[in-house]
Amino acid sequence: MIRRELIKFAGGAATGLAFTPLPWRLLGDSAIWTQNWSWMPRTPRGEVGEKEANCTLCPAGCAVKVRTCGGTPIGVWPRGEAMCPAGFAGHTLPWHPLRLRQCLNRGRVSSLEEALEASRAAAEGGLAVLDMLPGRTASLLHRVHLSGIANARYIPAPQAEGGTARAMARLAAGSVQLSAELGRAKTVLSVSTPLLDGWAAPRRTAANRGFTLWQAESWRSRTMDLADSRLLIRPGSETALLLGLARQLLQTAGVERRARLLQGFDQLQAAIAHAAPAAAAERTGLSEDRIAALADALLRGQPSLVIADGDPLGGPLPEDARLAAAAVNVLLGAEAFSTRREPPVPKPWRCIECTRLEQVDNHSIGLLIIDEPAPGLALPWAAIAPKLKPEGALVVALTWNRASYARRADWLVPVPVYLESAADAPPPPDTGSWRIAVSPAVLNPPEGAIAAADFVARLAGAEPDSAARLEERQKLAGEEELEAAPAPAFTRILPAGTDGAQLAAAAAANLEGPPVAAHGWRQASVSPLLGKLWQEWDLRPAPGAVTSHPETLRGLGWHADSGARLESEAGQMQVLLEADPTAPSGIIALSAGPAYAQICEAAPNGAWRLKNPKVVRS
Amino acid sequence: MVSALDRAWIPRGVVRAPLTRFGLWVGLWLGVFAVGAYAMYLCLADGLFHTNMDNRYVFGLWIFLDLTVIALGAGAFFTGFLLYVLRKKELKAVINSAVVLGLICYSGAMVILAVDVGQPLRAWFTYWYPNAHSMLAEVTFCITCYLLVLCIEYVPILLKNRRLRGIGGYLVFEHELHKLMVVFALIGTLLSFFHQGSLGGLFGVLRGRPFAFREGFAIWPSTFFLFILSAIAAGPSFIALTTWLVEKISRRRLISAEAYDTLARISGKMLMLYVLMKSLDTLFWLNQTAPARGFPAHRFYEFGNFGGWTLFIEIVILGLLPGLALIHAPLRAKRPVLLAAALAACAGVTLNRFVLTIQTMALPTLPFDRLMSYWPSWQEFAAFGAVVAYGVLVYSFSFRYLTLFPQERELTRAELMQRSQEA
Amino acid sequence: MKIARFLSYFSGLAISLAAGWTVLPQALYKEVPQPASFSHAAHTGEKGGMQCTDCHAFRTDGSFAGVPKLETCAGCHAEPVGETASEKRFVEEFVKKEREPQWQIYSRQPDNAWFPHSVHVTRGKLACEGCHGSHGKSAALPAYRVNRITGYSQTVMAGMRMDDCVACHRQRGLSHSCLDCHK
Amino acid sequence: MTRRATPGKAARYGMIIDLDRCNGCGACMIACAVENNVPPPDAKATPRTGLNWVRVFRVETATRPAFVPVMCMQCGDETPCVSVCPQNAVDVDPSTGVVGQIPERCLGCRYCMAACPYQARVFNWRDPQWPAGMEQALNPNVSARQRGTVEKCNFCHGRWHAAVEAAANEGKTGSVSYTPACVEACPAQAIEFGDLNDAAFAAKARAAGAFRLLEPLGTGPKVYYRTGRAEVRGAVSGLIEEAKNGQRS
Repeated sequence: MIRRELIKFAGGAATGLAFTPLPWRLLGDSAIWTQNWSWMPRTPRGEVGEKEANCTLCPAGCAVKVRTCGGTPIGVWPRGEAMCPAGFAGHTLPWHPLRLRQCLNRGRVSSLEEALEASRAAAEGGLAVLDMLPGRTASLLHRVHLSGIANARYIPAPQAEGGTARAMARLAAGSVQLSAELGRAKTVLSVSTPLLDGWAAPRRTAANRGFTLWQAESWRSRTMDLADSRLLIRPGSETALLLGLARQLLQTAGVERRARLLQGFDQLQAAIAHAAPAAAAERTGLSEDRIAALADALLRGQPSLVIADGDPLGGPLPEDARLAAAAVNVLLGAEAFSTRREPPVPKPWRCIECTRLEQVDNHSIGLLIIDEPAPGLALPWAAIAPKLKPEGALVVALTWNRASYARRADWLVPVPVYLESAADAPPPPDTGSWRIAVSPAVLNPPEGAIAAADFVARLAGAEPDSAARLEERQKLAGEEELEAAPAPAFTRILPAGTDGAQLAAAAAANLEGPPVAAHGWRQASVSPLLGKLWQEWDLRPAPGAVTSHPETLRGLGWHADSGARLESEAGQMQVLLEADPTAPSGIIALSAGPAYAQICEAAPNGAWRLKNPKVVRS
Repeated sequence: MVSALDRAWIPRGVVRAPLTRFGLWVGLWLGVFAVGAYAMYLCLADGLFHTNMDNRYVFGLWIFLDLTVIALGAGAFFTGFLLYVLRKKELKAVINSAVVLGLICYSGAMVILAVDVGQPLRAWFTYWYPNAHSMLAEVTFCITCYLLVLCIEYVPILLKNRRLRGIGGYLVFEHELHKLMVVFALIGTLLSFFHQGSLGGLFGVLRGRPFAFREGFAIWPSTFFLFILSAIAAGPSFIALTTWLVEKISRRRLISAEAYDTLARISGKMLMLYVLMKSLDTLFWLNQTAPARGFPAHRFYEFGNFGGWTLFIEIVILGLLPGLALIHAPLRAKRPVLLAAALAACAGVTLNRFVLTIQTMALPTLPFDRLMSYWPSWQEFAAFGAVVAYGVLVYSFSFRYLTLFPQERELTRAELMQRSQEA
Repeated sequence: MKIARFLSYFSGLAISLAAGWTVLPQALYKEVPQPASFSHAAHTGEKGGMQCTDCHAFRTDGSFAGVPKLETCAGCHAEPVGETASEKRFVEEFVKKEREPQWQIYSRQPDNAWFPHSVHVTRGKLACEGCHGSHGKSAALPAYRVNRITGYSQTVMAGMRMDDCVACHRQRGLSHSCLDCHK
Repeated sequence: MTRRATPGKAARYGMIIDLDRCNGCGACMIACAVENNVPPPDAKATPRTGLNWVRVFRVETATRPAFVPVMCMQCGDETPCVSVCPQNAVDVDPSTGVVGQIPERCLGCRYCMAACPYQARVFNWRDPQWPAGMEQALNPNVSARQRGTVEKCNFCHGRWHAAVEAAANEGKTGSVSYTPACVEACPAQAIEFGDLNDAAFAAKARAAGAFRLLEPLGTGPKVYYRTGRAEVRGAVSGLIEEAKNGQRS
């Protein structure tokens, strides 16, 4: 009986509720709630402003404007010029998930003072600063401050960029700095260099680039896709191609006459003697006619130039390939090269000389300071490690992130990143005309971050004043009159370093191990947003992707579409194996990323290589 | 106590399985339901990434099964129509069962839909801000209304229960309601017609998808009418199949051979009509509609597994053959033939729904795009399992405690008498 | 049919109707205190003589700055101007300590709504009171009540909803599409 | 680059994309994501579940590959997605011609995605998430979308709003002009944005070598493509005749 009454009561209550606003309000409010979930981010509110800046994430130093809301950057947009995809996500770098925000001593949270103290103690064993992005004002300041410390060295990272120009400078008498000016070239041969994808400033390589591009490479890179003529060569045959090309060029009357004026012509000729057309064709996999056509195009489309720098993350090309490219440039007259004028240095700054990494004695560094200001810079650890003292050497990484040197360095010290402090970009590789591309400080750096130059200054007992010094230099640059850079008289250049026998041997050398074409997009690690290009779409290869022809993968016993570990003698990295029927067979294209630098070694000829690589399924 | 209660609710004159066995049966399906409920929770609380659907396969397993289930549930309205409007008395034997099946299919489909959309809390927007041009709005309205009709149709079956009819007033109410059944059957038929059609129209109107797009009559593409036809063709077959299945599981005879024959005959006739119309439509589409929109017919059938065989199987093997078997009286008199043909008819409708949902999603429209495959995640299977389990449970309880097959009592009595005579 | 048989039914009906119309809608909201007390009336009107835009200013780019920051208040109230205790407290607690008061904003619109003040005020010449009512004449800040489910203030939920925008736009023949106001 | 539209006088915004200029760098995709607060990919995101309002397809041809940016085509005739939405979450703005997708109204049924032949619509399969702190860098002119809703390109309507607001501030009742993010971002200047009611721009869109994607479908896209390469037109346009010509060349 009671149960029945209760049911009636409940029935009445339910009927009543339907005639009150409550159920309808609940229905409406719950729907509005789905539009206002507490875990959804709120967009910022505040005044929207704009600041002029330059992107300092790479040497291109593109002119940008930074949009801000309430003082926080909310976007970077081009200021008249072109920008690369990474530039548009550059303002998110301060919040990168891998961003280093505290001093870490072997994983333990520590303080800047402690890091300085430990560094001072270790500096007595011989101090060296390894600059991963040379050419900035901060790089100059390192040299200024190091001049106050005994037995200190400044080591610029041997960059992939400018490799050909540097090889030419080495051929040249004196210490002239050279620069390949894409803007002046009509025909360009790029040998295994990502010429249109990160090598030069985006504004030069976009549409209407103004030159005809021949791309010689062993896999279908993005530059290869965009090139006017594509030369798919066998891996490691760059030197053979260039020497074969030189031989073709020499058969042309005018060229030979010019070449005969060269001192050291005999050596070059000796090298070329081994590069018979048939041999070059066989090594490269191209037909003799194709090489002849290339030579013809380079001669007809003057000014023409050859770039053989290699990939910034896959490593430079071997020294002999760079020298051979330099020789070809000389034969072509090198009209698109100009002497490079470095941005000015205030007179009172006393800088110590640069020491090349290969000039550093083994076991001679007691304290190594690595300055890694921007994402995507890489140098094989195997090239650095032998230089350290076997015992008691201390490695301090002044770095933006907790990934790249975290396993190697004893101390990780956070530095301000792009837009967190005034900084400048190093001079770009593709032009001899210079400018100082400065980005101002828009955001505050995290508590405990210190500019790398200021860290070294404090080590030297000097005032940390990098911001003021940059301003000083900027002011000086504004006052300097720019002079037209004269084209050097290359016909008088002596190819002193050209050892014909060595070149010939390199051209004929056998390859070791599976042919790995390592490549990388340096800007890939600027922001997780860039994952849209490879994770949420397949426009670019994902970092760590190994792409190969299905047959080739099968031949190696590797299984496509599976995660795996790539192991070498130096270490291991996670890779994803992908089969691509359009890929050239016999090649393994590895989208390297900075992780690659941790597992490869620097060969005596300067190229990076994997020693005994293995793929292990994970 | 429990078993006494159980006995008190079981209709008079029928035999039901022991309570323990029924309990085991219910427990089994409750288990299936629980797993599916967890999967549904994941999708609702966490997001639809738990499914394997993606920006290409925006509709996955669920929509395909929704469409199938609703097509098969069409037996409910069509039987009601035949019984109450066209006065086919022999169908009284299955009408209650058909109503319960319909209720299960439609309510299950609604539940699945609620999980399948990204923002179920906003589902009522469709009623408040409807887009009159949208087939989906039409579907939503018709299905909700029809579900309401099915609930009303279910009430008399429920109230006829031995315990409930004891309560004063309920019997009167039931009686009054029953008199109105003709009206509800008509309303139900109308609503069903529209939403079956709109479900077909759902894909037929996709003018951006030449594989699905059909021209038609007024605002309705031809698939609108084909869906109605195929649903009413498969509906009676499905009722025959389920009744047979219930007979096997419960080990009882539930309906007479006549009833089977009627169901099969109707199904067969409708199927033949459907096959004819479908063939004409297909020919027109392949030769006229699709090429006019820049898609020559062969382009649809040059992708991997989706060859022309789907078309052949759908129309000939699972349409024409069972149709012929079902309209031929001597053939359908053989129970295995009848059942096989009914099964084939249901499978044909299922394949048709598959082609229209999954294959439409799979075929690329952009000339530089490629075919992609899709396999549902366990959550999708489990969620569907939950709906099946829910259906089995509702049906099991209805079968045990309500009178779903009015002929059962008679058939049982005859069987008992026969057995006692034999003894 | 005796009424008594349905007594429990009707009592249930009456109770839920009463509760549903009075208590429960109120229970949907919770009150959040403002960080400090403030009298618009003391600033505007004859006594204060200030205009709305003196504090609720437009920025140079035309965007509306909304509730003023502490520096605007501190411009006049670096030291107490009057003698009220609440002003004194405000100066001590916020101005002196340079602590930005976290005002609850009655008319804050959802993130997905785009309401440009410049279009409505600068170009449309609408008066502040048209939407904000007599808020500018209030002697004390009314209670800030926030909907427990939606998270929006009662002011927005009661008179500044989409329907209210749409009604006004329709009246003026200005509505085009959703994207007019949604961002 | 940017054409003018007069409020009161309806505009029909459109784009012309030069496929011979596009170098497939992806700047438009990133700039779009930054402008429109599209979250970075989740750890498990794939090209099939990803959120991209514009996607650059790499299309193999008989010669070298072409890159084809595909965004919402803002279809003008018989817009396929508008008529299917059950609750009016999609509409065409008569004053701009932009097809609007309102996530707040969206039920997440994805019917519009099935209807779109260009696959320009994407679904929020999960809650959007930004790395800690990065939400400070969101664009204030565009709100973030919840999971379970559909989103797509709307020709950067946040920028249109900003332009309208700025114009109102200056007391202008005349014209507003704006540039979508991808147009501003493209380093090759491959994308041109303008008003198709403007005779000069419309003529450009109809010039020789210009075409629209899947034109026979009759959806009336307002995004035009152009290329001087027959093989690209053959591989991209979806026109049978063009495809044959492309193979011949």
